[in-house]
Amino acid sequence: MEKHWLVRPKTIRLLWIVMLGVLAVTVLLQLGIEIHGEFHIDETFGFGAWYGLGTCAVMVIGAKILGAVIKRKDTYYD
Amino acid sequence: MKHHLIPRVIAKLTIPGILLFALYVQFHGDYGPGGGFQAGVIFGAGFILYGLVFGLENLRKVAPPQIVTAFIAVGVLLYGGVGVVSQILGANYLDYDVLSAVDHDGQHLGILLVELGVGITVAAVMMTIFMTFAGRLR
Amino acid sequence: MIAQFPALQVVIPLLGAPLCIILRRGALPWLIALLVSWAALAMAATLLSQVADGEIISYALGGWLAPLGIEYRIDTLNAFMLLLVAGTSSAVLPFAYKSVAKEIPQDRHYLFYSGFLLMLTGLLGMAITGDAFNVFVFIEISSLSSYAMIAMGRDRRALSAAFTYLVMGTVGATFFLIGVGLIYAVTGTLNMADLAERLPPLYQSRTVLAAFAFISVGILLKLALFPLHLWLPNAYTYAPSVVTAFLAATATKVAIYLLLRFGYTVFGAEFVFNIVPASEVLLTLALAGVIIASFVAIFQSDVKRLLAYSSVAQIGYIILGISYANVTGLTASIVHIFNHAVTKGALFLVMGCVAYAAGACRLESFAGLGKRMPLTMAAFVIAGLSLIGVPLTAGFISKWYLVLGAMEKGWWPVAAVILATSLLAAVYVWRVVEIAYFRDAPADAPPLSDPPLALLVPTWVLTGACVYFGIETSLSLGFAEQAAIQLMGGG
Amino acid sequence: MISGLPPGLILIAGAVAIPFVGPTIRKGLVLALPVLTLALIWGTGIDAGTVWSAPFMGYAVSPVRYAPTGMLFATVFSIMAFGGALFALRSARPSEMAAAFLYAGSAIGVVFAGDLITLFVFWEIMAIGSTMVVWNGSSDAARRAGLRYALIHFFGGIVLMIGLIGHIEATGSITFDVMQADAWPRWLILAGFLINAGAWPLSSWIPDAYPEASPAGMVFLSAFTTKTAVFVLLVGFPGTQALIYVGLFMIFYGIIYALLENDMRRILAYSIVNQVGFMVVGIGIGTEMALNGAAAHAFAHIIYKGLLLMSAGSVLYMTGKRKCSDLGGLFQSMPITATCGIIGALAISAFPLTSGFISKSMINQSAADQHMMVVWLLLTAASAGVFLHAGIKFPWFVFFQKDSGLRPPDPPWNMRAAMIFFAALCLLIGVFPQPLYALLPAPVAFVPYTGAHVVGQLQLLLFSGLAFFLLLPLMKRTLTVSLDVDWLYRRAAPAVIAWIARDLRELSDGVLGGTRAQVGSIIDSMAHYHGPAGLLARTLPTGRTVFWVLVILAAFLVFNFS
Repeated sequence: MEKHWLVRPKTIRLLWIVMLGVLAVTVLLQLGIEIHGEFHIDETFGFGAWYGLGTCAVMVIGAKILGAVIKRKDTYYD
Repeated sequence: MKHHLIPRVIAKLTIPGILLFALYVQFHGDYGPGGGFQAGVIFGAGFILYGLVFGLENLRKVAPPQIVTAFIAVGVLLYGGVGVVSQILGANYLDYDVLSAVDHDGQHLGILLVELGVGITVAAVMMTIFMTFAGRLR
Repeated sequence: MIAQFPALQVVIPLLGAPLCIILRRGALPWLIALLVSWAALAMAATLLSQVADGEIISYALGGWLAPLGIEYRIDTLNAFMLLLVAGTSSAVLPFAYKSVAKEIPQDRHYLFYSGFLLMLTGLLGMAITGDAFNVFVFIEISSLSSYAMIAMGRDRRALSAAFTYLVMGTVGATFFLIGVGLIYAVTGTLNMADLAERLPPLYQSRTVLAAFAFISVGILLKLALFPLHLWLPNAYTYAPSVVTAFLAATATKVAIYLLLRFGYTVFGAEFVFNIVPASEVLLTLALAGVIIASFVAIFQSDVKRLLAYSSVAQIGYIILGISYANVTGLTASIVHIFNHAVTKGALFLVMGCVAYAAGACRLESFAGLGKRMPLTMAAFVIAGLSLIGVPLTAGFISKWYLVLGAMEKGWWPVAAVILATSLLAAVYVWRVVEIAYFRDAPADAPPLSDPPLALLVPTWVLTGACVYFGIETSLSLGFAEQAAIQLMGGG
Repeated sequence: MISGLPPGLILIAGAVAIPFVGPTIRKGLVLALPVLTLALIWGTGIDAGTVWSAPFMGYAVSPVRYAPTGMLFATVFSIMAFGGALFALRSARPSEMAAAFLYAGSAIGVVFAGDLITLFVFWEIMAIGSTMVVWNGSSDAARRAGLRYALIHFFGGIVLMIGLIGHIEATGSITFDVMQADAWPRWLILAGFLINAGAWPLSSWIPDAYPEASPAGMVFLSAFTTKTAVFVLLVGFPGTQALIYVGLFMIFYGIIYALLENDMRRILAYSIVNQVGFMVVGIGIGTEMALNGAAAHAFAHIIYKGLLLMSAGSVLYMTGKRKCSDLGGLFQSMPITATCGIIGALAISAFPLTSGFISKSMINQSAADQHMMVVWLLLTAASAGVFLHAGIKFPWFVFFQKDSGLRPPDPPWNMRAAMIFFAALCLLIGVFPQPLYALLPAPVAFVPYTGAHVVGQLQLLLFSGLAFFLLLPLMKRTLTVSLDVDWLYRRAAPAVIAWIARDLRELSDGVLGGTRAQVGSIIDSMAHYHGPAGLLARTLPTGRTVFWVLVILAAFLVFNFS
């Protein structure tokens, strides 16, 4: 059986390229649009981008560390 | 007790007296010492004596248990009924004054009937108790 | 005619009892009992409507005026109790016809109904009379007949249950009598209203203190306050279904009425709560009773017994309200007397239905009943919710007022206990529901279905009442409040 | 006349009727009643105010009070009841449908309650209804989780009731209005509300009980309990500062636990806590815009969370599997389910052109307006986190990731229709927010679609997505559960009691047994005292009673004479 077109490696590579392109566009768009934040930090260039990437990394890694402590086999309560 | 002639004769002689005395205590109760309760006990004692001497079987023939239990009820009904009659006549429960035109007579009549009710019930209860206990033994 | 109702209220059941013995054929005794009870209910309702505006009816028996003669004295509380007792008997008697036919041999039916009416007479008499000694007479009438009624249960253990009850009941009644004798010795009167006037100057008298101790312990035994409740579980478990329903709804409740009457009217709130440590004693026993009996109920394996222990706990709630010694607490107690009577009446009728169909009320015999006896179990669930105190049921109203009363005193730990123990109630009700709805009947179980309408209708009438009195509270709460104010006002 | 009817009663009456009617009528009924409710609400209109009062327990209760916030919640509850009923049309048993309608009806009852007593009455009925919905998951696990759920809600009810009675006793008023959390009755009321909102530490009932319900059951469960809690907080405690911190904790608690979770419906359950956290923060900020935002977010959330759970429910219904580690690649055979699930996921992540975008932005903006920088930063981080745990994680692991080999078709027509209906609503609200703004309690001067806002949000979300795929190796699904506060009452408390009980018993029993044996031993020792043959329940000789009689008599006498 042939793989669904969406999961073929070729498509996936294309998707990565498109995605990185879109990411670049969203950041570059900020050159044309002036952002008026309430605080200084949110007026930095590409705030959403670096803040989103950074906090997500923190959350995932934090969850990973916490998980090491609180994860149990899923039959724990049975 | 079939062979004990003397108790049988004496019982036969005294039982009418006991019953008569019971009636005296009953009806004289509102003038002298006595009343329904005592009379009932004495009346019942007469029957119990009969039962002791002549046996439970004979007592049951003379005083069938069903009728005796019914008399318990009849006595209570008489007692309560007098009260209800006085209510029907417009007075409070057990207020005898209204039972006759003259207050005094009303009191007399009322007490007589109520005591009769008490007497009947007590006598019947005594007999029932005796028959129940005597019957248990067999 | 209506003026004679106070006497007729007691006399008609009293005369009905012998009538049952004379007319003992077939269904006649049942019919007599039913008609008598309905008549009593009608009279109680009339009396309640007469005292609704705070008036007090006094009726002198035999025309002898108080304090010489025996007085029947009816205020809101009396009338409310009369309505409760007559109402419950009127609701359970229709149920009795089929249930008694199944549980008691045919040749004893007339005795059963006669005894039932005597029990009714005694309870009505206790609730109506204004004479302390007369109370004792009615206690004996009701107790003796209830011993006999309990002994009629199918199970042989009913005999020993009745005997235990007899011994303990007699101890209670005797204590009561000793107390009445003591106050008679110092006051020379037995009329309650008269006593209320003569006792205050004697408050420091040791005789009066001793009298109070004897009377209250005697009554506490009759009302089955923990730890004096030991007669109750067996008596309720082994008595015939109808008797259990009737006794559970009324007997202990009338005893509680006596406690209120003697506490507030005869001795007076001032004496009971300021001179004697009644509040502390009652509070301690009530809390212990509520907690321990609820726990015990959780672990019962017979549902009738489970409900009996729950009754002990519920009596604890009622006494708790009394121990607050404020109007709200008293209202809570009185309204819970009523609401619990309705609720437990319904639950024990459900037990009657189960016993009729399945023969036993053991927990395991409830397996699969949710599907096999849907209407019966639905009634159990609704009445059970009322027992827990879920909103829109009668039990909620009582719980609310109990907590409100505790808050007024600033006793919020007590409020927390009340609510926490309703979680325990949820657990023991849940145990039954779980087995009925979530466990399938064993494969070899005989087919079962809902009992005939003659049983279902009375059950659902009381179940409906659990909901009705949870929504329309003017009857229960209105009268309870009025009675509480009358009591506190020294009425 | 009919307009005076408490609107919730329509659904409750339906709940009573449902078990007694045939299947055809039932289907018509469950679809018609929510519409009827909606018609009644809007036919009566907001001007009706307090429609009537009645005496109850000596208070004048007003069971029907029309107010803007109530109308908003009742509207979305009716829509939800309709969508849920449509989704459940064929799969739900009559008892489940009845329970769900009782639940939905009482939730609507709460939002129209004009006084605290009516509120409490419906509050408790809601607890019963929802418990019944959980039980209709009809597995043993559902039964046990349902009992835990019921006990927690009864406990919450107790806390609330003590608080209410204390409040009523102190103020003499039963009106349900803005309260200040300044004395313990009000603190208790707040606590009672928060328990239903799923606030930590009593939050674990959500992931514990909800996923045990049936596929359709959880759709209903996700909507009402927590959102009525949001409603009462909104009306009762706006601007209570403590709520900001409670809400923030809920947000991150939800994200972290959802990230660790393997069961797709438990992921969504944690995400309920997370989303309610946003609303609670909004209520805590308490400005007009923040409250508007909280209300709007509740509205939007009910719909997209319903949609997500319908999508998850369809997967469960068609495959019987609920663990991410068992699923994957389903987009190929369930395109409609996958598409709708993705729309729901985008909405929950507040992607532009979806409903979440317009509602969550209001809360964030209000934090900025109040110059709460830390709060704003945390909320922004949380928005990224939502995209991480719900926006990508859920669809990715269920519909894509590895190919599980499962090829189930899309679910039956009614489920598809319900999903499409809700997906359309998510998009409609996102594109045309004006009708939703019109429903909000206060006038709205907020414009969501500014270039700067859209760009900022896109940056945030897309780079979160990047982070997700970059860190994917760290998020490998494992067959695990995560310990939570419920460990305390599911494990620790029984073990401690068992440990004490064991010490009380003979040393020979001291050998460490399995937990089951330990729990058994508590029950044994309890039963030892309380059981049928126990000390406290045994049929004691009459002598024992006489002993107690004497003790009590002596107590009276001794106290009297001393």
